[in-house]
Amino acid sequence: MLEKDFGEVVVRVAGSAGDGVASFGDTLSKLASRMGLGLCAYNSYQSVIRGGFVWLQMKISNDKVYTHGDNPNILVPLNQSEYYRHKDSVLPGGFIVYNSDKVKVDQERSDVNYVSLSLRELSPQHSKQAIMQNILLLGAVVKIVGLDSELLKDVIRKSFGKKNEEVVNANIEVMEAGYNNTGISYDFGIKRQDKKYYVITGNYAIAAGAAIGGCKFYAAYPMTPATSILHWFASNGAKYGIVVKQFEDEIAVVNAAIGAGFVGTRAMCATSGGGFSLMTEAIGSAAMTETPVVIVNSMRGGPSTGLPTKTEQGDLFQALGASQGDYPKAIIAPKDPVSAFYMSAEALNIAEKYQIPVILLVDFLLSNGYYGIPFEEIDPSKIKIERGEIVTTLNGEKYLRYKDTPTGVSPRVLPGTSGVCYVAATDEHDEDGVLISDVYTDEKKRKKMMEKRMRKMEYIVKDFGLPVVEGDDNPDITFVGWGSTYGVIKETSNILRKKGIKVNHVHVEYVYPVKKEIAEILSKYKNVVIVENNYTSQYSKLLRMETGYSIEKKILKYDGEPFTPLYLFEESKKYL
Amino acid sequence: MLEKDFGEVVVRVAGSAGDGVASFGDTLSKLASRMGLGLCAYNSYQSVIRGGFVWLQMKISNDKVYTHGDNPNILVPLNQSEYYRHKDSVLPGGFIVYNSDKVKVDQERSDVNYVSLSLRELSPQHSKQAIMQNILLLGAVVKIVGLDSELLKDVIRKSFGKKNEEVVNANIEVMEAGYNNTGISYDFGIKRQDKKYYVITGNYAIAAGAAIGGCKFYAAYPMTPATSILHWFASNGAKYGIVVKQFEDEIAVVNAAIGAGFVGTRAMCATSGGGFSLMTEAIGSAAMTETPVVIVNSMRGGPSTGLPTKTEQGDLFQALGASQGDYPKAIIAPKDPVSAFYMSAEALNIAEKYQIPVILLVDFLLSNGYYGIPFEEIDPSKIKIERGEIVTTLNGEKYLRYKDTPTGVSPRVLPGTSGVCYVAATDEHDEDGVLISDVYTDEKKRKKMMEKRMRKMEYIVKDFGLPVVEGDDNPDITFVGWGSTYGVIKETSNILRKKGIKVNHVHVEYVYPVKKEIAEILSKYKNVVIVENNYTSQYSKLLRMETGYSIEKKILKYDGEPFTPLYLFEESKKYL
Amino acid sequence: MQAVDIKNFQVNLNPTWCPGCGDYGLLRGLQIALSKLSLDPSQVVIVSGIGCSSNLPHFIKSYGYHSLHGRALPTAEGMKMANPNLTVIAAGGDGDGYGIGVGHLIHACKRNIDITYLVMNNQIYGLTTGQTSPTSDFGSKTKSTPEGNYEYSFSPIFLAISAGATFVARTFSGELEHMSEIIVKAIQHKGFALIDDISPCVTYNKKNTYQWYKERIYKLEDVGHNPYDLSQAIQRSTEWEDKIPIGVFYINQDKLPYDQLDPVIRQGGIFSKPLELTDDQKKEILYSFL
Amino acid sequence: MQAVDIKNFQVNLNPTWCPGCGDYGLLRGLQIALSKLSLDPSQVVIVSGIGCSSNLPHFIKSYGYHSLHGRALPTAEGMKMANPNLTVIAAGGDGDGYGIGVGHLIHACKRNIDITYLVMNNQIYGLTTGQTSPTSDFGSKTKSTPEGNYEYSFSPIFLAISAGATFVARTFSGELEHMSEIIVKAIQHKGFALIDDISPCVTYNKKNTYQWYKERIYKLEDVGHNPYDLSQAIQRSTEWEDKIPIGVFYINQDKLPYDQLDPVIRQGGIFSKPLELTDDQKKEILYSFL
Ligand SMILES: Cc1ncc(C[n+]2csc(CCOP(=O)(O)OP(=O)(O)O)c2C)c(N)n1
Ligand SMILES: Cc1ncc(C[n+]2csc(CCOP(=O)(O)OP(=O)(O)O)c2C)c(N)n1
Ligand code: SF4
Ligand code: SF4
Ligand SMILES: [Mg+2]
Ligand SMILES: [Mg+2]
Repeated sequence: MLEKDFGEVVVRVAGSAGDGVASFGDTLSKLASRMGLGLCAYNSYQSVIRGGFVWLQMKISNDKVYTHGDNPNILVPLNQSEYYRHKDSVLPGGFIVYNSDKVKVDQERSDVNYVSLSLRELSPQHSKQAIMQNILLLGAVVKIVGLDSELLKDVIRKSFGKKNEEVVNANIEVMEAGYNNTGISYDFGIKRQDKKYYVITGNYAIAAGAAIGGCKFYAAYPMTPATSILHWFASNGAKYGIVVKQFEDEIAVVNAAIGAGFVGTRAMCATSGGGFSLMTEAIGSAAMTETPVVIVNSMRGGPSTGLPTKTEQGDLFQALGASQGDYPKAIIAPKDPVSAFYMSAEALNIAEKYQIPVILLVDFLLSNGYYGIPFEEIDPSKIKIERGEIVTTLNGEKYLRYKDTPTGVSPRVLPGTSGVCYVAATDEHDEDGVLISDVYTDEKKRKKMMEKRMRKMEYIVKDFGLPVVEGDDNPDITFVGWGSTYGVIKETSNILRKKGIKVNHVHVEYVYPVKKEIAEILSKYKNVVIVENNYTSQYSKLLRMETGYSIEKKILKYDGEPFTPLYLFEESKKYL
Repeated sequence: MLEKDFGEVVVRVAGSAGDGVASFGDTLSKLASRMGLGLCAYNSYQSVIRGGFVWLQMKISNDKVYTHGDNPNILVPLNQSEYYRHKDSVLPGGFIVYNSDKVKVDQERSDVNYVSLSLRELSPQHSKQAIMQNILLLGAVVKIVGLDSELLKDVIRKSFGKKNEEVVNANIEVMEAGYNNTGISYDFGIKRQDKKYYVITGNYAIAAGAAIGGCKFYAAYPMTPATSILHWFASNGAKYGIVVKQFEDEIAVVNAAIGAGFVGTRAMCATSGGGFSLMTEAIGSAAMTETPVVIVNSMRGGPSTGLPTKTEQGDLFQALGASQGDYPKAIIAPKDPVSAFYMSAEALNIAEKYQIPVILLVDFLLSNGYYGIPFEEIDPSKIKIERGEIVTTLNGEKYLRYKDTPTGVSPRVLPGTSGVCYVAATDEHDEDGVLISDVYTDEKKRKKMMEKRMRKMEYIVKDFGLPVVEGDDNPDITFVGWGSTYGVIKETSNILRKKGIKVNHVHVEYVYPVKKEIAEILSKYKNVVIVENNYTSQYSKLLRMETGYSIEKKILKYDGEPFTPLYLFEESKKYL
Repeated sequence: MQAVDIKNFQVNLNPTWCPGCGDYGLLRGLQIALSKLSLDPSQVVIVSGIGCSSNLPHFIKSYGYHSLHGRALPTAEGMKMANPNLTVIAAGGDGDGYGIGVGHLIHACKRNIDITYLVMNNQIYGLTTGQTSPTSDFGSKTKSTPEGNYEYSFSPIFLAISAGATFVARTFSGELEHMSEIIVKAIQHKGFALIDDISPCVTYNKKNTYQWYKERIYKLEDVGHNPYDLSQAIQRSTEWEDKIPIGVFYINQDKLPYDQLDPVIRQGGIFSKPLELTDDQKKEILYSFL
Repeated sequence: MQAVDIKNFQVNLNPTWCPGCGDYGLLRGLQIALSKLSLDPSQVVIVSGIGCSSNLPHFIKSYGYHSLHGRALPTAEGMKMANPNLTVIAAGGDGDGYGIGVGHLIHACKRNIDITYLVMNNQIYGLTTGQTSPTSDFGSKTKSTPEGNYEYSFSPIFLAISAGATFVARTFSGELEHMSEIIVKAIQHKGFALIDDISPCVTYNKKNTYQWYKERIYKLEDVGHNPYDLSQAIQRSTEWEDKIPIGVFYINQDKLPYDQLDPVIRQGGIFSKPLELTDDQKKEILYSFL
């Protein structure tokens, strides 16, 4: 018996970089979503271009899926070493599907089914193209799970396009060889559903949300795991009138984005921790000149170059401590691709409304994971562009760029507006923009300007939403998470519930400034456990520092890989 | 009657940049210290080279002095506008000493004494050299206070050196004209003392401490308020075999220091917040490659370019959040120049012993203030160079650069040592230095290496000293401070004591990792007030986040100028 | 040229520079040039870094952005890309532009973006009270090199040409008419223009004084220099100690500026377009994820 | 030259580069050069940045420091200044050295510090899966410029010469003997040496392939090039699309390296000296504050 829920299946494909692990996943995800199935995939790859140990795991289900699951029902090892590395992970009753030209099976397990296919035998004319084994084995998987092979042909046709008829035919041929020569199948309960899904990564959701949210300037310097945002904009920007530019480094990136923001454009840029380090000086400067800018930081395993292709939530304090001095900023961390879509646009709104830098904090897992998102959950009409106060005509009154107002926000006049001129400076300045650092630092003026800027924080925090609170009343355990751990906490909660445990889940997306209500909410529960993908439990530190509320129970992971439901389930036992 | 303690006097000289305010202070400080008097001076200058409103204030006393005091007994306005700006600050019974060629006295106060001298009349041959008014007025001040004019001649001779006999004579002449034509004096109770003082700024103390502490590589890019450390090393380095280099930017600076540290030199660099931002990426990298490096951050008014020549303690969170990910580091903040001297050397020891980046956090006030330090408080023999474990010969066993040890510290072999070769990488690596990020990120190895590095923190915190605790039993009020506020809290405490209030003072110098004992110490007191020169009370946040201990009562200042005793006294009333 | 009144570019604030500072010259030369060009101050943005020289935007009427040390160029590039209708001028010191910011300079030259960059070169770090800069002469005694500078200086002119700048000139703060003419040409030039302005620091650079420069300076136009000839330009660019040429070293009109190559910027930039996409565009984006 | 066994520089770890990657060539060429020079591996430090090419130190026996993206040079400079007895070699990619790190390159050239810098130039960002680099040709289609690169590429050779480098050469990963001879000369050269190695990326650069290069490459020594002549060097440095010269472009022996000018480094550096000052020195320091 498979230890899995009926109606879902977990497939793992493992190989080396260059073996086509990602495209195997890509094709499978397209097939699944076109069958109306939910899915979630995680690609555990390495920081080399060829070689290295790579595996991709996808959970496919009749319903929406939140994580890539734990141990697989089906393993597809693309070479010998990956066979050894992963064979023990397969659940009892599961399948190991392999190309016998490349993988020799030994140390056989008696509790799994071996499905052996030979590319050389089944499709001699294509056996020279190593990559063809993937489609062969995919055909077998489709057969085992009972997915729709006709639809798969369609997907293949779409992928390779009309121009490559020969390639399309070859792929279909080999796929069918795999499909037809697999004599075994299993009823996972997977059935075509009448649902529509987008298949999207967190990064694409950010890009799409920003584009729809009015981003018109995107600057970047490539850095994993943020790079695919650049790729999206580079391929799509021109269509939507978005200037897209790769600069010489992250310092140029963020300063250019600030320049673009200063002249009145909605500007965004993205990087990971190392590049973010280089951006910090300018982030503080945007707060000082009160220029809107959005910086996406997609976190990876740290410190330093660290684990470039692994996940971690270790950069919260970096975001918090970015640049010298006290200044207003916002840090938000979407919990999944749907949130990423909306919050990316919201970040642009917050930035313009409050004229501050906004940091959108995501991580490798969310950025590069593939998620099936039900159609109705992404509604572009919900995105409203809010620019804050922009003055275009002045009725003779003297314009003060940094007017001291009750909210701390001073209406903007954009450069190019005639009849007005001002200078925005990173030095301390008075309401009119004139420096107070050079001739005489009037202490009262300085105090006023500092308070004006910091006052924004009171209003931002009011705009912020409360955390997501889900689950049972009178919970035996309360999980607290932030960012990408939402899915795994949700699935783990369900596992626990099946064991009769009452669980609730408080998930924070609006990270900084901290809403004091979070502490109030948590203090109602008796057994609060924080779940973080880092070593020092950065969020619980932030919460304690801002509210005094302590979370003493912690489940932390910092080995590069994301949490999985069973892992979290096991870890949570110590608090039950 | 002067509201000052007997045995001390406060002199303020005010002018524009270029008027020679600093050299007036310099000469006076030399005279005072040679008379065995204590002193402390603060130079409130602006971020322009000429013009701007500059004032320097010095407190001189029969005893050691901790701050530059509040309102002056004697004001020396060097021009008309500064006369107006400062005249009301003079204490009743005090003196305004001016050159009547440049300053016209009106809006006269009846409670102060006006001492008018004319350079043109008294020394017509030097009246073209505007700068000569300073020595004239200094002569007058010396007369009023009853300082030793013969000694002052000596100081003048030393300052200008033998080569400039003409200049020396001119200065002595004019000084005597001022001295002899001042018909008034006052018994401040200042008397020659049988004490020896160094006159030193915080920055010079850092430089001297580092040089004596074995620093052999100093790199920098100029940035106020850290620049004078570079100037000290540039003038003195070669004598002591120290390589001193100004690089093209702060990124080069810190990476070069790391490179120097890697090959086995003790390396230091210094900057302020903006430059520190640029250094953060490399700071994390030093932790990852386990390379010792010391970074001095002298804080100034922020955010961004902010107030380049003003003081603030606003960069604590920047230091804390420097670079991505979790990694070991130490942050220490000397309380005065004596501490700066020892802690600068200690920073080099910590860095080498634990193979980590160490951040020495000071601020404008401490960096550039002049302090008279009693001779016996600075004892170079107390500085011991501790390098941690360095292996020079291997007995055939395989050397593991990143050996997992109980303390997390792995003995170093320095490049150039024959028979060994290894690679230090900013990517995650195993004990032997081989990357684990590229081919296969073994989760167990990663976890082990992360824990190895972070384990150092447990030992560092044990090495750290407890905070300074001074004052009365059963205090009515307990002040908590860190860094440069030590002096002002000490003086304020004495003012309060004179009013019959029991005060104690807990001062933190070892900032991070946080010693939990600090919370225990504080929780014994009933009325705890934190004093910080920043907006958000960064230290109390850090303390709460690390220990859960909350300080609710705060006295914060963020207007660019440092606390003064009376200011702090007034502010503390709300908690009494 | 039909000039507007120079008053259009004057503000009610005295520069904070030392009396005699060369930066007064550049300020004046720039004001003359902008008035010669009859520009509307509200269509001009001047972006600077940090340094004495970088305080310039405060002393001239136009929009201004006083950015970070070394970061004037990328900030200016973002502005130009977002709103190419603006006349974008970057300004700063030699430390700012050739020291910490030289990477951006190289790439701005390479990118050939239509910005005029004015470097007030005083061969010293002024605002930080006198340390070595990348253009400090070999052997110069400064606060950071009290025994003399052990680095050879480079020629920013040579460097900019090698990186691909299409208009490279030198001016002198003691020659305003000459300077303003060159600034006019630089602003009119379509592409990246570097002007290395010799702007003496009277307070901290006691070697390279007005006098020192005056003894050495000559005009390229007086010696029949052809700015369209790369090898002539390079040869002149390395002249220093004995003779110092001012004028236009190099012009290259073969390369299009970045802002005319990029398909979005070319269309007048994004500034004038509505931020919101059409419903069809939104759908297209989402459907690409099906 | 009396060469030691190349095995001295080999390690028990297979490079992680794609089969056919040009970086194998440079690795081999460097190993040959080091063995020709009979160096002791423990007296060599190789410092790299981040990129496919920057993984090199792991595949060669010597001390190594795999630093940050773009920061190989300043790290290497700190090492050389602290211990000038070491042979310090910096290595990395075109993105690393000419993109994010170009400011350091310019200043290292200017400083003329005795380091050999090997840039594996594949005209692409390899490790991040194929974006435009500063040497990507105009019009190149990459992941960040799917419609073609709108920037003109620059010549790193030209740039380094203009910044003051005293040894500037180009090698090709397909010509190992030629390469290793040039690396030998570069290491022997006293001063900063840049070697721009053409090192094809077989995975992401589909334009500039081995074939493409082979059709264009010629050797400077075959055409009688005089590397001591600046103007010849510059002229050759700008050749590309049609003909690509390899060999030594430029040598300047008139400038002393930084490490021989600085009074402390010149004396064999600080490395060999005791850290502790004498009691007299300590007193002298403190008495200066009296
Ligand atoms: C990141 C950073 N590092 C250092 C400084 C300090 N700083 C301010 S101006 C300046 C150099 C000024 O020299 P230059 O650019 O030549 O301008 P000048 O004052 O000579 O006109 C420096 C180093 C800074 N503001 N920011
Ligand atoms: C500060 C920073 N920004 C970005 C990156 C991501 N990154 C890693 S390698 C690389 C570029 C590699 O290109 P190149 O230097 O040409 O080396 P190649 O891989 O082509 O050999 C980039 C951008 C990084 N590691 N650090
Ligand atoms: S210090 Fe030099 S550059 Fe700065 S304002 Fe004065 S003269 Fe000008
Ligand atoms: S991606 Fe290119 S540069 Fe990187 S290893 Fe492969 S061939 Fe070499
Ligand atoms: Mg300068
Ligand atoms: Mg490359």
